[in-house]
Amino acid sequence: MAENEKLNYLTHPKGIMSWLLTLDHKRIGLMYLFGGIIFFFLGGLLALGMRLELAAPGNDFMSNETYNNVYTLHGAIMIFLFIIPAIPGALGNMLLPLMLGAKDVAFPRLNLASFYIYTLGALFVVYTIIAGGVDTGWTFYTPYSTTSTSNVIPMTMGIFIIGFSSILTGLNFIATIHKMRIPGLTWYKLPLFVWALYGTSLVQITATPVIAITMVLLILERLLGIGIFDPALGGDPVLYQHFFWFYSHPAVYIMILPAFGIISEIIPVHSRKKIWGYKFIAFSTLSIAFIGFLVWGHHMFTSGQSVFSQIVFSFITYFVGIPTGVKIFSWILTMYKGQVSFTPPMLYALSFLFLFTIGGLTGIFLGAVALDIHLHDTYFVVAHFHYVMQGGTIIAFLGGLHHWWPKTMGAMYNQTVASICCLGVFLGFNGTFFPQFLLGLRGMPRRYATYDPQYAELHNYSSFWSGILGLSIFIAIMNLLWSLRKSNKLDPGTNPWGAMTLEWTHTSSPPHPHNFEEEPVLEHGPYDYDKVIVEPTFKK
Amino acid sequence: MSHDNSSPDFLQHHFHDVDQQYETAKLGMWAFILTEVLTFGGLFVAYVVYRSWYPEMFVGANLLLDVNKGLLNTIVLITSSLTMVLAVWAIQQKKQKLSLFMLIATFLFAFMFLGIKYLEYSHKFEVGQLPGEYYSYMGPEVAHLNNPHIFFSIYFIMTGLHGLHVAIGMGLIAWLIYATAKGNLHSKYYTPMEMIGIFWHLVDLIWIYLFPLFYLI
Amino acid sequence: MDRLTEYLFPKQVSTFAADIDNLFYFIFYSSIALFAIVVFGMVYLAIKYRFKKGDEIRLTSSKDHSNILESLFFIVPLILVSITFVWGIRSYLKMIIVPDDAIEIKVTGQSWFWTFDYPDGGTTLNELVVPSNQPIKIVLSSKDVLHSFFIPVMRTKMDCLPNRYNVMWFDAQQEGVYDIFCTEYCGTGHSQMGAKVVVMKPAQYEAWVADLGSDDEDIPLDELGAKLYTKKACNTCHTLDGSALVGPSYLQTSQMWGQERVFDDGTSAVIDDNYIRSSILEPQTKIVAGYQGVMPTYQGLLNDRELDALIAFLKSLKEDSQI
Amino acid sequence: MSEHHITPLKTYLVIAGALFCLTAITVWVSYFDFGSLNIIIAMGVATFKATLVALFFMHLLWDDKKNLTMFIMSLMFLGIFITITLLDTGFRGGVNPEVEYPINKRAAFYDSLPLTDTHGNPVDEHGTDSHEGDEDHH
Repeated sequence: MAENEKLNYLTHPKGIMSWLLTLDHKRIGLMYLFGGIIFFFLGGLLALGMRLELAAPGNDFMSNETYNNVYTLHGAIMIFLFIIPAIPGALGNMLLPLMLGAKDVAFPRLNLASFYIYTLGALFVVYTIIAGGVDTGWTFYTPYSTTSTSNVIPMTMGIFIIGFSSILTGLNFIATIHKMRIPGLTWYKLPLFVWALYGTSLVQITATPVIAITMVLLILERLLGIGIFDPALGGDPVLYQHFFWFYSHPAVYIMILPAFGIISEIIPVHSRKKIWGYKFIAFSTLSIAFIGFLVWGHHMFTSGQSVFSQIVFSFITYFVGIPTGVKIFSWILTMYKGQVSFTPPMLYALSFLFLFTIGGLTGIFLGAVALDIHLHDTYFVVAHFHYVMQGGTIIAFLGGLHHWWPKTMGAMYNQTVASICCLGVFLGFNGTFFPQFLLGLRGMPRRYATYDPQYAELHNYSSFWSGILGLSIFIAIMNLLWSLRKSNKLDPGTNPWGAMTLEWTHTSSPPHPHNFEEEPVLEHGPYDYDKVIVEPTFKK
Repeated sequence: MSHDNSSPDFLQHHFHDVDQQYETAKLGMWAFILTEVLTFGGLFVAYVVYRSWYPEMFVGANLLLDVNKGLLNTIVLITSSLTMVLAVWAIQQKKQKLSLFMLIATFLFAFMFLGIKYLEYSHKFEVGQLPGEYYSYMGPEVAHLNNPHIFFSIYFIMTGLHGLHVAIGMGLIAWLIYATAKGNLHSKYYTPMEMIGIFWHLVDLIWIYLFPLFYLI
Repeated sequence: MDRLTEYLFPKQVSTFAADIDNLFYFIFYSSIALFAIVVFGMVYLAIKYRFKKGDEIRLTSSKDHSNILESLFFIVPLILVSITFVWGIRSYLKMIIVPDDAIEIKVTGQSWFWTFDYPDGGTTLNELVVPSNQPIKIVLSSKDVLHSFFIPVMRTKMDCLPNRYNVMWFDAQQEGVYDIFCTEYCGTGHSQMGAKVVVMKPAQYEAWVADLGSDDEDIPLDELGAKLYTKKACNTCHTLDGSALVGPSYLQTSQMWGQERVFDDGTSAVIDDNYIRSSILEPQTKIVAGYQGVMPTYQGLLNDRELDALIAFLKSLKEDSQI
Repeated sequence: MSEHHITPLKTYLVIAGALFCLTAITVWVSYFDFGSLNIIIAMGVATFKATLVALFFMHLLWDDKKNLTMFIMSLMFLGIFITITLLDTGFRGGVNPEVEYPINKRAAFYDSLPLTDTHGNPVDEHGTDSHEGDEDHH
């Protein structure tokens, strides 16, 4: 293809105001991406600070107070400002209407409002940092959070506000998926990423209001001493944990379901093969989203909740595992008799399968009540949820970013550098977090600024590899940005991977400001690699 | 309505037709109602749990609330729901003026609701039936009960959040009055009125539960 | 297995530790099998069906389901997790149903030390002494925020809630000194909130209990103070080498003896016996500038002689003193 | 496509009338004590009223069933939240009875609260006039 002189959303219309007041879902998606990446780096730096402190047993790098602030902010920023908004907010916004053949999401103004609400919440978090941080842990367990002298109120206000952003995105996507599809695009012809976003959105609108009201109650507990969560006033701290985890467990699915969606897109495209078990993957998304609401108590196995609930929660927990397991097998079998290319997105997808499987399997250990009592609040849990959140969601996010980067930006990155970074992320990640499973088994508690010398060797090892992990992610993202330089711009063409969904087949890269020059007509399903040949427009 | 092929000015560019726009707005509204129900839901859980822990205290403390004011407010709110639904009905029938009248009536009823609430609250403030640590009322009805401040915490938070919704609803209805008076809303396009109507009925619906939970049982 | 257990886990001291480790191994080996299938399948399929240089892009297979494989993926994990669930619950019930002949010890968590109250009236701080081969019932509570009482060698832990009791138990099979950790985040001193559990032979324990509280009478004051400094967990927050931890170092206070100390409300006072005494008993009234007022009161935890001993110990500190 | 459903005026008036009647019934019933049935009756009436509001005033009866599904879903999740939380809070003492209740059933700040009369004014119970104070509210 020659110089791309077509109208595209990046350059039309021009001017800073046209970005700040844009109603275009693609620009809003990019702004989310920008915000998310900033907080990703901030959270990452905090993580490296923690690893530096933990490289040796004593207080060598920071004091206890500093460490407590750092780990709280690392958790809160990564979860509320990066992982939860990143995939739905950035990739979801960018791609959902394109995949549906729509001109925009259902409520473009609400979409922009949602971004600014996110920004406002982020400002509260930034204020918290400037004002001296907060030291309660991202879980804000009472009564510590009601008595701590740090900035609990601005932080919880920030989370309360970001919650609304999440709700608005969710309801926007639900209305969009129901009502904005082009004629002929029936539910079973939707790309699986759309199904994943649908499940995510349902969880967002159902669970997020509960964290909002929980944060309100926590703030009121601090201001008025309402006595609902504070035991000194007749309240019950375990009830707080129920409220908190009723949101925060489903929130795990807000984080991981979109990642499943991305993997379900990447693997068939780069294997040039029809996806294995389409309906199963689609419905398991919804069933995981639903069962996710019934299992929050497995975060509370040592809290002193009733024995009855321990048993019920442990029982239901296993029902999340089974559909997830079948999903993993489906992704692997998708490669069967395909044509697998080891492109950077595919490498990320394969890393995802490896890491997420470990994350999922270690969840089985934690679901068994008797064993969880030993492992609860140790590094085993830390390693487990990093394998799920980072090994799962962030790896999938990076894979998705590499997969849709040419579509979004109209530029192809250096694939060799990207592949090497993927390897670096994979090795660095395992080096950092695998030792933490061993630490946990040996009884090393989490949230410790200093620790017993018997754990020093493994901690030291973990800290070393965290540097490599951080560096690899940094270079991977720099590599993407480097591709935007005019002098070395590689034109990927409209459809560099030879994909079949509407965002690849019916619009240019980067897309037209109104998405499609004319309304697309559906010619084939999203994964019909057995029926139609689509030539990739980019060859190495 | 879709026989109107030239696209009307209230149709946004990304929709095919008026019906799609209307249905989409409605689905979005119901998704929002779902989040509202769960927001109040958290508080209902707190109510149920504490009621199960302190059954006598709840029965004792609700006697301190003024049933008459609660009943009056229930009647006011149901009436306002009726006037709201009639406002939508009237605009469907092209009765612009009647619709406007009904909206104003709804607004006034909402105002009346908050007025009665104010009287109720100010009495509670006077006698020290306040939420949480600020609670100081130790009258003979409750002096022997454990932790009545929790009842009042939940009472003030739930009715307070409900009152906030009434106030937001009043703002929205005020805007509807303006838009209807200007003629922006008419029998072909009254989506905002219907959506705000749904919101208003939700406010009514929640009160239908709050009234017996706090005043009667 | 034994060497692996030694590598992976702390010692198995309680009666139920081996059972829990075996549950771990059951899940561990099942997981390794499943993981091996996933990784092998993934690598094999990816390499076998890779797109080679010179290959033509072609239509690929339309195979997208296999009833046998899918039911296998469903049934095998279902069987494994069912076993895990039942095993997990059976072992769990053993961990919470306390034997009738258990000795009851009250454990109270407080920022940031543990208090142990024995059935016959004695109290220790940060050192739990129990007889071996005897069920011990632990009744947990907290004075301020949440703590969690974790003994890795016993494979058990439980949260301490303020204003509520929680119960756990164990039966130690091997004498020795083992770690106790706080595993519920509780603020600045969380990582220092450790303690030891000392498991003794029953006869030794009897002697120890009889001795409890009576052994401090005839030691010189400053030596008793030095003992109390660790025993009463002062060392969690106050160092002896001049460096600041949660609270000011004893050495610094000792060096400033007789001088003015400035508090965070702008007032100041001379450091003397009375000041130290009131700082221990009413720590919240005067907070040294630059520190947070987080110290709990020791009212009731120290008698007069013990207070004098701590003061004498503090006064005796020199630059080079070591404990 | 179809015209929007227009409900006859009469329906609205009948529903409003029913709502007023049900309110009256629930208040009247509250003056009798049926023991534990009190809650069930009150909640039953409230649910019936809420159903009328949702189906008629909020038009769910005539709407796209997706909207009704959305509404029912919200109630279902609320039900899950309440039920599962009660599984804990209602059964704490199941195995070890000492964990069932808080150690102090009454918050500490009540110890310093003086008794008051029905207007919230403190009644001095220790002074010489304590008897008068007692008589005041008997």
